[in-house]
This record gives sequence, C-alpha cells and structure tokens, in this order.
Amino acid sequence: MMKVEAIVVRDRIETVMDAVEDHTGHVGVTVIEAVGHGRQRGITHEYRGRIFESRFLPKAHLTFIVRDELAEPVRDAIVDAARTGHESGDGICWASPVFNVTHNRTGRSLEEVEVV
Amino acid sequence: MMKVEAIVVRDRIETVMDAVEDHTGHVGVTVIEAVGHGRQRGITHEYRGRIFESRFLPKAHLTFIVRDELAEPVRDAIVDAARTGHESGDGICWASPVFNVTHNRTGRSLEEVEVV
Amino acid sequence: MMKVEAIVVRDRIETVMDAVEDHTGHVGVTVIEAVGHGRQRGITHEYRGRIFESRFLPKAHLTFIVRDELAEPVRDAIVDAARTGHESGDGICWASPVFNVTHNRTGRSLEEVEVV
Amino acid sequence: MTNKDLVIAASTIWVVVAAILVMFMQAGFAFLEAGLTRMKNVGHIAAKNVLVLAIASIVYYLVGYGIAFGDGGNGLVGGSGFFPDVDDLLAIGTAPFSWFSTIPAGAGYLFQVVFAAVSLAIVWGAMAERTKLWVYFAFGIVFTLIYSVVSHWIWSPDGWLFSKGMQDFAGSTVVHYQGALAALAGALLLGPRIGKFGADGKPNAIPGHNMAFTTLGVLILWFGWFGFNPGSTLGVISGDKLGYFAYVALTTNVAAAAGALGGLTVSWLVIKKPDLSMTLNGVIAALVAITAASGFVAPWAAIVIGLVAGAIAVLGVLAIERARVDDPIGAVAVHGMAGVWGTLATGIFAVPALAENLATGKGGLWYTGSFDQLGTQALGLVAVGAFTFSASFGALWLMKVTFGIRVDAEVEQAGLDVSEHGMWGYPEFYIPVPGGYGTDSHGHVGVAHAPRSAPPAAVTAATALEPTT
Amino acid sequence: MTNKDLVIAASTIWVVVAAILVMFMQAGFAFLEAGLTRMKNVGHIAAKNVLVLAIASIVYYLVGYGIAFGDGGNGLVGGSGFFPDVDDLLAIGTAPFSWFSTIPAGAGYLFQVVFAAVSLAIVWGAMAERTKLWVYFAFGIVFTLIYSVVSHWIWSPDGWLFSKGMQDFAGSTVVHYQGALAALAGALLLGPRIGKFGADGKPNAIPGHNMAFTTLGVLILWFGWFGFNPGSTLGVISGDKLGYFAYVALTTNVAAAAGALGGLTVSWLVIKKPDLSMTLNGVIAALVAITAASGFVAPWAAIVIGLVAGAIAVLGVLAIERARVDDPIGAVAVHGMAGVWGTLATGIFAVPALAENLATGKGGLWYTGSFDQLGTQALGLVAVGAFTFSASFGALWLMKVTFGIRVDAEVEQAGLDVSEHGMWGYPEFYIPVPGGYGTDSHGHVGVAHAPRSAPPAAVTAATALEPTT
Amino acid sequence: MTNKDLVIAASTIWVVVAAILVMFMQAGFAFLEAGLTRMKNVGHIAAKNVLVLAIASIVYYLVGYGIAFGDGGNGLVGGSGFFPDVDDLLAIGTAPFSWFSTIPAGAGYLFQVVFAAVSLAIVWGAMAERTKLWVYFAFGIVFTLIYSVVSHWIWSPDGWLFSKGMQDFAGSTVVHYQGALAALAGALLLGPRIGKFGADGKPNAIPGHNMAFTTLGVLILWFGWFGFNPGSTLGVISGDKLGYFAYVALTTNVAAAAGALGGLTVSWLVIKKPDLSMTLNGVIAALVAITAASGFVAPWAAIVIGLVAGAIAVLGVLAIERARVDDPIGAVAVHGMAGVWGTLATGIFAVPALAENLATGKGGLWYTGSFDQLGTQALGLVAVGAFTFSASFGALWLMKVTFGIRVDAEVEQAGLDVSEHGMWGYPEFYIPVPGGYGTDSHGHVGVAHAPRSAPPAAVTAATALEPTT
Ligand SMILES: Nc1ncnc2c1ncn2[C@@H]1O[C@H](COP(=O)(O)OP(=O)(O)O)[C@@H](O)[C@H]1O
Ligand SMILES: Nc1ncnc2c1ncn2[C@@H]1O[C@H](COP(=O)(O)OP(=O)(O)O)[C@@H](O)[C@H]1O
Ligand SMILES: Nc1ncnc2c1ncn2[C@@H]1O[C@H](COP(=O)(O)OP(=O)(O)O)[C@@H](O)[C@H]1O
Repeated sequence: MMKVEAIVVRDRIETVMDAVEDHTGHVGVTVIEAVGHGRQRGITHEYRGRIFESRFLPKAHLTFIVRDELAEPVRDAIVDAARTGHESGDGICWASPVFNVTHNRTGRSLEEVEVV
Repeated sequence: MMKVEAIVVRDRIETVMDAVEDHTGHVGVTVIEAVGHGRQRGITHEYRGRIFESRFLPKAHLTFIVRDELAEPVRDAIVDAARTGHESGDGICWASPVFNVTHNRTGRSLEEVEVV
Repeated sequence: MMKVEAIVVRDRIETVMDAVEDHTGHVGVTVIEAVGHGRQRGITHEYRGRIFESRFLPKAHLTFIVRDELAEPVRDAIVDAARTGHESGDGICWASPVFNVTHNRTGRSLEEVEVV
Repeated sequence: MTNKDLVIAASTIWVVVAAILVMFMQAGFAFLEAGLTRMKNVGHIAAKNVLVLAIASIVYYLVGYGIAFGDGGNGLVGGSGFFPDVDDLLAIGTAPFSWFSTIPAGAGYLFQVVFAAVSLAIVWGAMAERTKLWVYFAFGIVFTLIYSVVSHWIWSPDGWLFSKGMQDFAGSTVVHYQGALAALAGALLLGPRIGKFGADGKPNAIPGHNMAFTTLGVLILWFGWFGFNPGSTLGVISGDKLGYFAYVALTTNVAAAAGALGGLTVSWLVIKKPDLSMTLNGVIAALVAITAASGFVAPWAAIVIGLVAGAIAVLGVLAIERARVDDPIGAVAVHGMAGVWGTLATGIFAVPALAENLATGKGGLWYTGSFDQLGTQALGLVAVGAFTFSASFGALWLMKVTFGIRVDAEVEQAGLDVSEHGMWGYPEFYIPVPGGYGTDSHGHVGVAHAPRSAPPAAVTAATALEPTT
Repeated sequence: MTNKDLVIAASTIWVVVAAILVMFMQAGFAFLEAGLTRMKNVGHIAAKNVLVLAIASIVYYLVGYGIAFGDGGNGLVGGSGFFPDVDDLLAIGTAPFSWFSTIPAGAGYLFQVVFAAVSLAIVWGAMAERTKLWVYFAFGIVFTLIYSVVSHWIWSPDGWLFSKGMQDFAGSTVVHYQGALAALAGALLLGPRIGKFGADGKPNAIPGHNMAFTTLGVLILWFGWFGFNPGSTLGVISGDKLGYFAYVALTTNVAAAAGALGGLTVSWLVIKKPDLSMTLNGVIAALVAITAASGFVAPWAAIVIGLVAGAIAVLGVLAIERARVDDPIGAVAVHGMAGVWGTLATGIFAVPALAENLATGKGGLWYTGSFDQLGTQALGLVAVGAFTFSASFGALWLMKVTFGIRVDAEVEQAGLDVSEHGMWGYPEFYIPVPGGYGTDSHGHVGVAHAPRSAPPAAVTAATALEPTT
Repeated sequence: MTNKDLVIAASTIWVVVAAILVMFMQAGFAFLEAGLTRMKNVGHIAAKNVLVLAIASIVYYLVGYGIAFGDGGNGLVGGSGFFPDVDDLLAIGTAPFSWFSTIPAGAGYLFQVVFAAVSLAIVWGAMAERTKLWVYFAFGIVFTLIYSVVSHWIWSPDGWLFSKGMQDFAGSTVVHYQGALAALAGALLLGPRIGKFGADGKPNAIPGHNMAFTTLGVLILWFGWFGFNPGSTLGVISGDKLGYFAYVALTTNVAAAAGALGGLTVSWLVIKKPDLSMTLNGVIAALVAITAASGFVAPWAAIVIGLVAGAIAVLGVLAIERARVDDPIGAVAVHGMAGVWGTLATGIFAVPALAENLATGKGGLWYTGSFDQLGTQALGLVAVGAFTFSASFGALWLMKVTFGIRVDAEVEQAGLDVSEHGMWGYPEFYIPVPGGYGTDSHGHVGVAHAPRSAPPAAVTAATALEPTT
C-alpha cells in the first residue's frame, strides 16, 4: 500500500479529510500536531517593547495509508483542499510505499479488512 | 534497516513496547501523540443540551527502527499487544525500508552501534 | 526526493536547522514533539518519598524533504549538530525515498518550486 | 464620645466593611467571567474588571455621587456634591450629602461607588470576547452616569420612585437589572461570537475554559454579597431593629443556597446533566433576586425566591440562546431576568411589619392581598427598563456607527489578549518563552502563534515597525 | 441607644464579619482540594463546595439550628427553634435561641451555619475523585444533623459535655475531628482510587495538579480562620476582657505560622524535600489544632501546638497512606489527628486564669498538675468519636449497599467532570472548543476525549438520545 | 460598659478587621508574583508567601514587636515587650506597649505583624525564580529585624523620625520602600535570570505565565489595602474626625483607580500597547504611593498621586530593565520608586488641617509654600535608604560569599518546583500522573521531564538513593 503524508495548516485538517473521502472514498487518517519552518520564515511578536521571534508556525501532519491506486487521487484531493489562498504556508504532500500493513484488531492485512 | 510504524490506543503504548522487547529483544522507540479517524468515526459529547462532535480519537504513533530481519517479528508483537478487545479503534501497523540510519552521538551506523 | 528524518533532543532543534541550512542551503523542515525510549532508559523522580518512573524522555522528530543529492549532506549536518556531548540520548537519523512531492499552494512538484 | 457618636462609629465600621466586601466582588466577576470564556481571552476578561473599578471610581467621584445623592436636586437627578472636597466628605448628615446621616459622606461614596462598579461589571458579561477596548472606557463613563440617575430615582429621598415607595433593598433593579439591560443592548448590537451559531442557526456550545475559576468567582460573589445586601442597612440599627443586617445576611444566605439547588435540579431535569456552570449561575441568579427582597421578606420566602431564580438561570440562559443572542456569561438571564423576578417577588412577599420598619412601601400581595406594592415594583421596572435600555442602546449604537464597537474577525480569532494587549494571558501555552514550558527540556515544543496571512492590524502595526535583530 | 444596645451592635458587627470570613473558607477548601487532585476532576471538586454550603445552609436553617441551640431540649439535643420565623431571628437573648444574648438569633444562625458547612466540607476531602454525586446530597443532609447534635453537646449550655466543662473554643472537636471521622468512614467504604496502590500494595504518588490553587486555598483558610477562632468569642467582651478576640487572633496566627515551619522542617527531614503540599497542610493542621485552644492558651503554647501539628500533618499523611487508606487531601491526618491533638493540648496548656475568665473548664495539666481537664477532653473525644464515626459509617454503609456510593471505573477514569457533569473543568485541554485552544491556528490539535469502547453510562445516556445533526 | 470601653471595643473591631484584610494581601502577592513568573516555578513562588507570613509572624512576636513599639527604648530602637505574655497582650495602653491605647496590645501585634509580612513579601519579587530556599529563612529573619527598627523610627512615639514629624501614614517608606531596597540589593547580588539578557546585553521578554492570577493578585491587594491604609487610623476616631478611616479609604480608592488609568495610558503611549501587566502594576504603584499620603491629602491630590504612580510603574520597569537589573515582578519600580514618590508627594500635598488633626508634621509645599515638610520626608527617605539598603546588601552579600544565594544553573533551568521541592506546581503538564492528563485516553502523552545529563544535585540525591522497584 502507499502512505500519503501531508503538512497542512491546522484549520484545513477537516477540509482535507472530507475532500479525500468525497473524491476517493478513502476513510482513515492519523493526525499529528507539527510546527513548520519553510519559505515563510516564521513570525515576530512584541511584548513590552521587546521582540519575540519564532521561526515556527503551527501545522498538522496527516498520514493516510491507502491502496496503491488511490495514492495519486488522494494526493490531488489533499493538495486542492489544503490551498488557502494565502501567500504562503500551505505546506507540502508526498507519498511512499509501505509494506506489511496490518490491522491491529483483526491481525489481518489492512487491504483485506478494507475490502470487507 | 526497516522502520516499523504503528498507530495504537494510548494506554497500550507501554504494553506494545514491552511486547516488542520481550519477543524480539529490540530496544528503542519514538512515541508521538496523534489523533485518528478511522472506521470508528469519533464521538459525540453533550454540554448544556448542545452536541459536541469530534471526528478524532486520541492515539499514539510509534516508530521502531529495527534490523531487517526483525521487521516481521516486531510487527507481530505490536499487533498482538495493541489488541484491546474493544470493538474498534485498535489502529494499524506498517513497515518501510530506511537507509543511512545513523546514531547521532557516535556518528556511526545504528546497526553497528546496536551490535556493540 | 528524499525524506531525512531525525530524532533529536529538544534544545537542539534550532541548532540542527541552522546547521542544515548553513551546510546544504536547504530550507524547510517540519518539527513534531516526541518522546523516546532508547538505551538510555528513562528517569526516576521522587515525591513524598514515592518514586515516579518514566521510561520516556522528551525528544523532537524532524522531517526534511530534500533533493536526492542533499540527503547525505543533510544527514551529516544533522548528526553533527545533534551531538550534545552528553552520555546518551542524542537520538538517531535516517533517510527514505519519497515520491510525488507536491507543493500545496501551487500544486506543482516541490522540486520545481524550489528551483524557482 | 457621646452615644450618638458611638452609633455613627459603629455604623461606619459596618458600612465600610460592607463596601470593602462589595469592592472584592470585582474579583468575583473577573473569575466568573474568565472561567466562562476562552483561554485566548483570559487576561483581557479578568483584567477588564480592574478597569471597570477604576473608571467607576473616578467618574462616580467626579459626578456620579452628586447626581445620585447630592442635595438640592429634583425627582430625576441630584443637584450638588460634584467633585466633593475634604470637608464635604468628612461631614455627617449635612450638605451636600445630607442623606447620609449615620455615616460620614466619604463612607457613603465608598459604599455607593462599589455598587456602581458592580453594575458596570455586569454589562461586559454579555459583550465578552468581541468588544473593542475603547468601548470599555467610553461606555463605562456613559453607563456610570445612567446608573447614577436611576439610583437617584430609587434610593435618594428626592427620587420619584423612592417617593412612590418602590422597594429595592440593595438593588435588584438599580444594580443588576440595569447592568443586564445595557448588556443586552450590547449583545444585540455586537452580534454573536464567530462560531457561536452554525450556518443553520443552531447554537454551538462554547464552554468556559476553567470551572475552578468560575467556582472561585461565585464564592467570592457570595462572600461579597454579605456586604451588598446587609450593608444596605447603612448602619447598625434599622428602624427599631438592632443588628438588622444580620437578618438580611440570613435571608441572603438561604436564598443563595436555594439558588444552587434550584439551578442544579433544573439543569438536571432540562438538559439531563447537573451542569456545573448552570448550578453556579443559579447561585448568582438567586443572589440577584434576593437583593431587592433581602430586607423585606421572611426566610421561607427567601428560599422560594432563590429556588425560582435558580430555575430562571437555567431556563433563561437557554431561552436567550434560542433567541440567537450570544451572551457568553449569561448576564441577561442571571442579572436581568432574575433581577426582574426579585423586584416583583418583593412586591409579592414583603412582610408588612418589615416594610413598615424600613419605612419603604408596604406589605406584599401574599400578606395583604393588595396589588399596590407589586404595581409600584412593576412601574419601576418599566420606567428603568425604558430609560436604561434606550439610553444604553442609543449610546452603543452611536459608538457602533462612528468608530465601531466590535473587533475585526482576525482579532477575535487570535484572541483579545494578543491582539489588543500584545501578549497572551497564558503565554507559555502559545509561544516559546525563554526557559518556559515547551522550551529546552520542558514539556512541549512551543510554537509561535499568529494569524497566518492576515495578522490583525494591531499586531502587525507594532511588530512591523521594529527591527527584529 | 443605650450602652447595652451599643455593646450588642458592636458584637453583632464582629460576629457577622467573622461569619462572613468563615463562609469564605469554602473557597479555601475548594481550592485546597482542587489543587491537590487531578485536572480531570477540577470542576467537580471545586464546585462541590458550593453545594456543601447550599445544603448546610438550608438544612441548618430548617432543623440544625434548633437541634444545636434551640431552648428546652436536654443534654443530647435541642428542643425548639425549627424553621425559625422573622421574629425568632430578630430576637436577642429570648426564646427560642435565648443562648445568644449578645447578638440577634439571626446572627447566631449565620455564625453557626458556616461552621457546619466547614465540617461538611472536610468530609469530602478523603472521599475525593470517586464518590457518586447523589451521596453529596444524601450524606450532606445526614452529616449536618449529626454535626448539629454534637455541637449541642459541647456548645449549648444544655449540652452534657458543656456541663462537664469540655474546652473546645472554636471546634477542633466539633468541627474538624467530626468532619475527619466521617471522611475516614467514607474513605474506608469507598476504597482507594484506581492506581493509588500497586498490585503489590505499594502506594503510588498522585500529586495534586495545581500548587498555586492549593496555596490560594491555604491562604484563604488562614484568612477565614481569623473569623473562625476570634469570632467564637461571640462578642466584643469575654468575661472581663475587652476585645479578647484580638488575643485569640494572635494565638491563632502564631500557631499557623509554627505549623508552616513544622510541616516544612519535618517533611525535609522525613522525605528529604521541603514538600510544598505538606508545608501547606502543616498550616491547616496547626489551625485545626489551635482551634480548641485559641482562647485558653498562652502564645508560647500556641507555637508549640502549631509546631507539633505541622509534624502531625506530615507523619499522619504518610501513616494513613501506609495503612492503605487513600485520602487524597490528607483530611484524616490534618483535621482528624490534628483535631485530637488540639483538643488534648487544650487540656494540657489551658491557662487557669483564661479558663476561669471564659467560665469553661479549668487550667491544664502544665499549670495545675491535674489531669482533670485533660480527662474531660479525652472523654469528649471518645464520645464524639464513637457517635460520629459509627453514625457516619452506618449511614454511608447503608448508602453503599443500597444505591452504591462509588462511581464506575469508567467514570473515574474519564473523570467526574465529564462523566457526572457533562463537561470538563478545563475543556480546551481536552476537546476542540470553537475558536479555542488547539483549534484554528492555536497551540494544539484538540482531540475529543472519551472512553473508547465503554463510555460511562451517564455520558452515553445523554448523547445517545440526541440526534447529532 | 463605659463609653470609653465602647470606643475601645469599636476600635478593636476595626483594627482587627483591617489586620485580617492586610494578612490576606499575602494571597495577593502570591498570585501577583506567580502570575508574572513561569510555570515551572509556580508552586515555589506562590507557597513562598506562606513562609513569609510564617517567618514574620514568629520573629515579630519574639522580638520585632518589642523593637518597634516596646516601651523604654530610645530614638533608634524599642526597649521592652520581647516574647510578650498573656497579660502584656491583653493590656490596653499600659506597659510594655503603652503606645497602643485605643486597642489591646494583642491587636497592635496583629496589625503590625501583617505589615512586616507585606514588606518581606515585596523583597522576594525582584529575587524571584533563582534564589536558594535557605535564603528565604535567613534573610527573612534579618529583614524582619531591619524592618522593625525602621518602623520604630517613623511610627513609634520614641522614634527619631517620628519626632521630626515625618508623615508616612501607612508606610510608603516603612513598608514599601524598605521592601524594595532589599529587593534591589538582592537582584543586584543575584544577577539576572538565565536568558533574560542576550549575549549583546539586549533584554528578552519573559512574560508571566498567567494574567488571570496577576489580576486576582491585584484585586486582592486592592481589597487588602482597605485594611492597610484605613486601618492605620488605629481606631474609629482620629483627632476630632469620627470615622476618619472612611475618608482614608476614599483617597486610597481614587488613587488606585487613577493608577490603573495612568499605567494603561502610559504603556499605550510608550510601548504602543495597553499592556495588561503594566496596567495592573500601575494599580499597585498607585496604592504604594497613596499609602504615605492617604490620611493627609485631598481627593484631587490622591488622583494626581495615583496617575503619576501609574506612569512610574511603566517607566520604572523599563528603566530598571535598561539598567540590566532583572526584577521579574517589577518590585523595585512599583514599591521602591512609587514609594519614594508617595513619601515626597505627601510633603507636597498634605492639607494643613489634616496634618494638624493627625498631629503629625505640617501642611505640604502646595498649600504652605514651605519646603519644611518635604525636607523632612526627604530626610526620612535618605536615612531609611542608607540604613536598609546597606544592611540588606551586607547581609545578603555575606550569605552570598558563604553559602551562596543563587541556585545552580541546572536547578534554575529545571525550575525551582521540581528541583527544590521535588514536584512541579502543575505536575500533569510535565509528567505522567496516574490517571492524570496525558495518560490513558486523556489529552496528551505525558513525558517525564528532567534535565538529561546533569540533573540538579538536589534531584539526584533524592532519587539515586532509593531503589526504583
Ligand atoms: N522541504 C521541506 N521539508 C519538510 N517540511 C517542509 C518542507 N517545505 C515545507 N515544509 C512544511 O510546509 C510548511 C509550509 O511551507 P512553506 O514553505 O511556508 O510554504 P509556502 O511555500 O506555501 O510558503 C512548512 O511550515 C513546513 O512545515
Ligand atoms: N488508512 C488509514 N490511514 C491512516 N491511519 C489510519 C488508517 N486506518 C486507521 N488508521 C488509524 O487507526 C486508528 C484506528 O482505526 P479504526 O478504523 O478506528 O480501527 P478499527 O478498524 O479497529 O475500528 C484510527 O483512529 C487512525 O488513527
Ligand atoms: N531503534 C529506535 N527506533 C526508534 N527510535 C529510536 C531508536 N533508537 C533510539 N531512538 C530514539 O532516539 C532517542 C535517543 O536514543 P538513545 O538510545 O537514548 O540514544 P543513545 O544511544 O545516544 O543513548 C530515543 O529516546 C528514541 O526516541
């Protein structure tokens, strides 16, 4: 199977999930809080005349484990749904193959479980 | 080496770690808080007669970097130990190859360090 | 492209980022809070004469998506910068290939975007 | 010292202590409100009560006290005692505040100003989490004036409602109902918080972030109310009743207790859970309701008043929400509806002998079978309702159309603490503070928070101008 | 006003102020206890003290006051003054509460009811984090009655222990020891919290979640105790000592100070750390111990009593834990053991002249060499211990075998806030609140928390019935 | 009771109530300071105020009260009343504390000891987050003695500054300026917190972790200050002014209000944001400044004093930071600079009639055109400044060179809660507490926190010795 991962801004998490389900039928995602540093180099912030700088902005890291043929449609759904129209910070998305994908409850391959 | 990743419910983290060590001798894991959305579609919650819905349940994401021959035994240990007997939510587990695995302190390959 | 991942102690996050940028020119990282259990087996802690044990120490998980040729230099920069001189706990680092790396804002391949 | 002087000394002790207790109610409101709102606004919400007290203290000293109690006015407004000087304030029972004859005029200021500040504190409850900072100042001044006028009507011997015998022992109408009227005007003009009502109009729950704070707030308010009601005896003897304030404290206490039980029970019945915030609001509603009645009613009636008020807290909050008004704290229900109930209940349950002893109005419907007192109470409610609501609505409307009273959406989303004041109330949960939570080896990886592409004007203005090195 | 009336007026001011201070101790208990327990129960633990005050206020008004102080009873129980009406409460020194001759009976109610509420607040400390909500109501009523009976024994002039000359100035026995006895009964019947003791029986530390809250609680309690002990003079003159309450405040203060130092030192010696929760508990233990003694002892003895009590707080908490009893707050040690110590210490250190001036018992062992007073104190402890423990144990046992007093494991795991009341005390740390922490661009990704497969019955009952759209 | 006795009774009520209010200011300092510092030190910072009160209570009882007010001393120090016994404390206007003639000597102790504790609380503000625990004890004792000496100079009728007519109604100099002088000595000897100043010397912001706590602290302090200033009348009549304390409360209140507005406005102008912590500090600065003046000035002058003090809070905090002194709470600016301002302002604005009525000094520059009083005030500031700063600096310097006053870097990084006391103030945010936040199905994965390779000595000492099974 394929693992499709994406870094998105946090308020797009649910939009992205919905887009994936609507466009590909895939259900199942794991979400992790992340902070990112990219071309958009963070923010500054002031307090009592002092500057606070942070090189990080809040993001979320999404993992979808999907059947091989879904990797591209899922990627497309993510990229479209993650776009906010802002000038930067929308994140990135990539895929990689994974093996031995097992469903913990049943101990069977996830692919089989999903078909059922 | 192989990277074995697993999504498990949070109170199984230590059980899974112990099972891996007991069954395969492998020591070393990195744990990340995650929230997941799977076939079990979240929960609802009420407050002042209003419904709160959440599509996410708390999970943990575990990463084990293991020698190639341990990938399958580690996977098996995880899957068994992650099973709670509940109706859903036990998560999934998968593996993928990783390269250039380096031990930061010594700068040497992890495989060598572990053998020592 | 390649995904270079590293587990480092938290106060080395910025040092590692800077080292990567200085030595390879690569900009772009996603950081996730993690806790780890390795050869260094956690800490104990006391309260009212009772012992608290924790098998985990705080770490950070860093992901760099880089051009293939940068994978090794980035790895080297990380390993060097992550070294604290302490007796243990400096973490590990590894790489794996990823595909279809897409830049969400533009919908184009990240490689192209970076070149621009 | 003569015995007369000793009575004044004792009365002054009591009234000053009571005033101090009432002053502390600002901490109660600060924590009640901070607990019932969100983390991102916690500093703003809490510290605002310090501003409330500051504004009321100055404005009431300058003009409010004279409007309310200055000698030589008419039925609508007082006529002297503005900017009172040392001698004015040390005087006892002489011009310009001759109404205060059992305590020095300075003690009168102290006791009255903290009431004005309570009324003003109520206003902001329904306007929480989305009001511009300048409005606190501008409307704070306006409202203190409105308040002073109405308190003249009901509590000054020259006031027109006073002459009609309106019974409002410690201010269910003067303090609470008025505050709630302005709060309602504000909530209507502001509109609901982002996310409070879904696209379909269904309300979403936005639970408060800290029930411990809310509990602290309620217990401080209960504590302070022992100054509020019993202090309104203004002395150690009331008519011929010695230590009457102790009796007033008793009715206050049993009413508050009944309010907790009423709120808990009704929330259990209606929303199927013994909701904590509603139970706590039940206490406040009961205290509001017993405020008018506390000097006039029997203990059993106090319990009834409290129980009903507890129910009002629950049903009122739900009704206000159903009417699509977003009142984060429940101020309209808890201070407004319960204030109306308390004012009317006094007209129902006033014990004739107690009314006579206080020389204010007469016995209530229950005892006399006469609607007289109830009518007076209703008249007062209508008059105050019309005046205070329209004046407040008018003033806030003017502010809305001129400079605007609601913060920008980005500011509201980011929270008022960082947007308006430049720093979160709980910084370590939001940004990496040197040596703080989430840095070094501590608990989490701190992240700098800020609206991404369209930072609130206020934030960027400050940051953009400064070199960052 | 006559001089006699003036004395009454002054005494009423003092007693009412003292009662108000004691009432505020509920906020002290709320924060002491909330700080010493876990985040998931914070709202429940804090807000419970509002219920405690509510229940005690109503029950004590209805029957407790009559049981404790009503005229015409016998050595065991009072005989009139139930549901007192307006006149009963305004009366001074006449039926049905003729014992209160320096203050109106209404002031007597106020002062006594807040003591009952303190005793009730203590009960829940040892039962925290696992007791069903209905028990608070049912046992709250039962305990208020038990309390009223014992307070009659010791404080009513008709009481049998009063006649024996038992010295319990402000209630080390009546208030604290009694509360702790019921707390112990509850802790025994409930069993320990999940996770408190390992499979091998070794105790695990479950540190409280907020030391700032605990500190606030302790400082509020210290503050309130200046009403508790000095207020128990019930007036401005005691025997022939004018302003004797100031002296009582002094002994109270130095004892509390010594308790802090005692607790800190002993924890440093015994567990090798100057533990904050134990230092803070040392203050409370010292205040508990000085409660009986405050009017009877010299300042040096107050310091000794406080130091020993501070040590008791540390050693007692550890001993109780070693006995496999799970008392999250340390109520049994801090109120029970220190209460016993304070009661006995009075029998040791009572200054003959002070006992005589208060016309209660006689001088203690230290001064007189006689065991008389110490014997009386011990008799009181035994009698109260037997009665209150068995009555409390019996009542709770009955509740246990009928409806059950302990929440289900799932409810306990999930926390009482969400399970019993439908919402966390700190919602933004657990679920995504609209516009709150962890949503949008804020600090963390909020997650909906709930027990996964077996949600507590209470939670599902409410949610399952509602359409979710 | 005679009328004279009744005056004493009433005065004792007032003074004891005032003392209780002042005692509660410890909770105010605890929360002000805890709110302005970091999460990792919260328990230590808050609970330290309990120790402050404990140490001051015992030391002042043993020797401080005698040094300050004992009969038979000279201009520099009192001469009797050490370890006072029961009779000494019950006496009114006789040896060894004959200065207290309107209240029993025990009430005098109570009122004075809480002032000593406030002064001591101020000291630690500037020394927060890096001072060794033993210093609290050692310097706490030393400072209580220093304080007692200076309070003798200014407030005892034998004191040399008293004889010169220095006006310090409630202690801008005695309490606040002194505390700030020791705080400054401490901050200088300790050096800044790790991370406060960058390598280039530029200051970094270390915002406090909880603005709600800070607000609570400020409101408690405002509340307590109604005991502080008005209580300093020491009775119900001052000269020929009945209930003069009410007037003092009024000047205190309008000054505090003006301080809030001054702090807010100046911070808005200077740092471009209505900073909450500075607004709140403005209130404290104003209260500090009005402390000396409250009995001497007109309301308009009180407002001016408050406004200026509010500005001082902002500018002073920034100036201290610019001078590379790390004062986490702003104690030096808020108590020191504002204390100086208040002391001088009294010499400027004292109303001749009020000074005469209090029989202390004379009218100020504004009214009399004479620099006399201002000169006396300045003399007092110089004398106290020299004595208290050098004594404090000397004592702390000695402690520094002998045992050390600053914790190790590892201890400071890890936080004082875990390093000094063995447990965090908010454990559930740092470690997995059984059944707590972050365990089981709760919000986050708890992590055990500890410095990795070089754990603070104190932590390892305790853990290494214990078997971990
Ligand atoms: N090369 C990379 N490796 C890892 N994460 C990256 C990389 N590039 C971007 N990201 C992630 O994506 C987020 C958005 O990237 P950014 O460069 O700000 O986007 P944009 O190009 O739209 O401005 C970053 O905050 C980071 O989390
Ligand atoms: N396809 C997937 N991709 C990523 N994460 C998944 C996927 N399927 C399941 N998960 C993770 O596993 C968790 C449990 O999945 P769920 O479907 O609830 O299990 P079950 O099939 O046992 O009910 C989810 O909450 C999610 O975190
Ligand atoms: N095999 C592994 N798989 C996953 N994570 C690992 C592994 N080995 C080490 N780690 C991570 O690296 C961290 C440091 O490892 P540790 O063994 O303590 O380092 P060292 O060998 O320098 O003592 C661990 O806390 C864990 O997060």
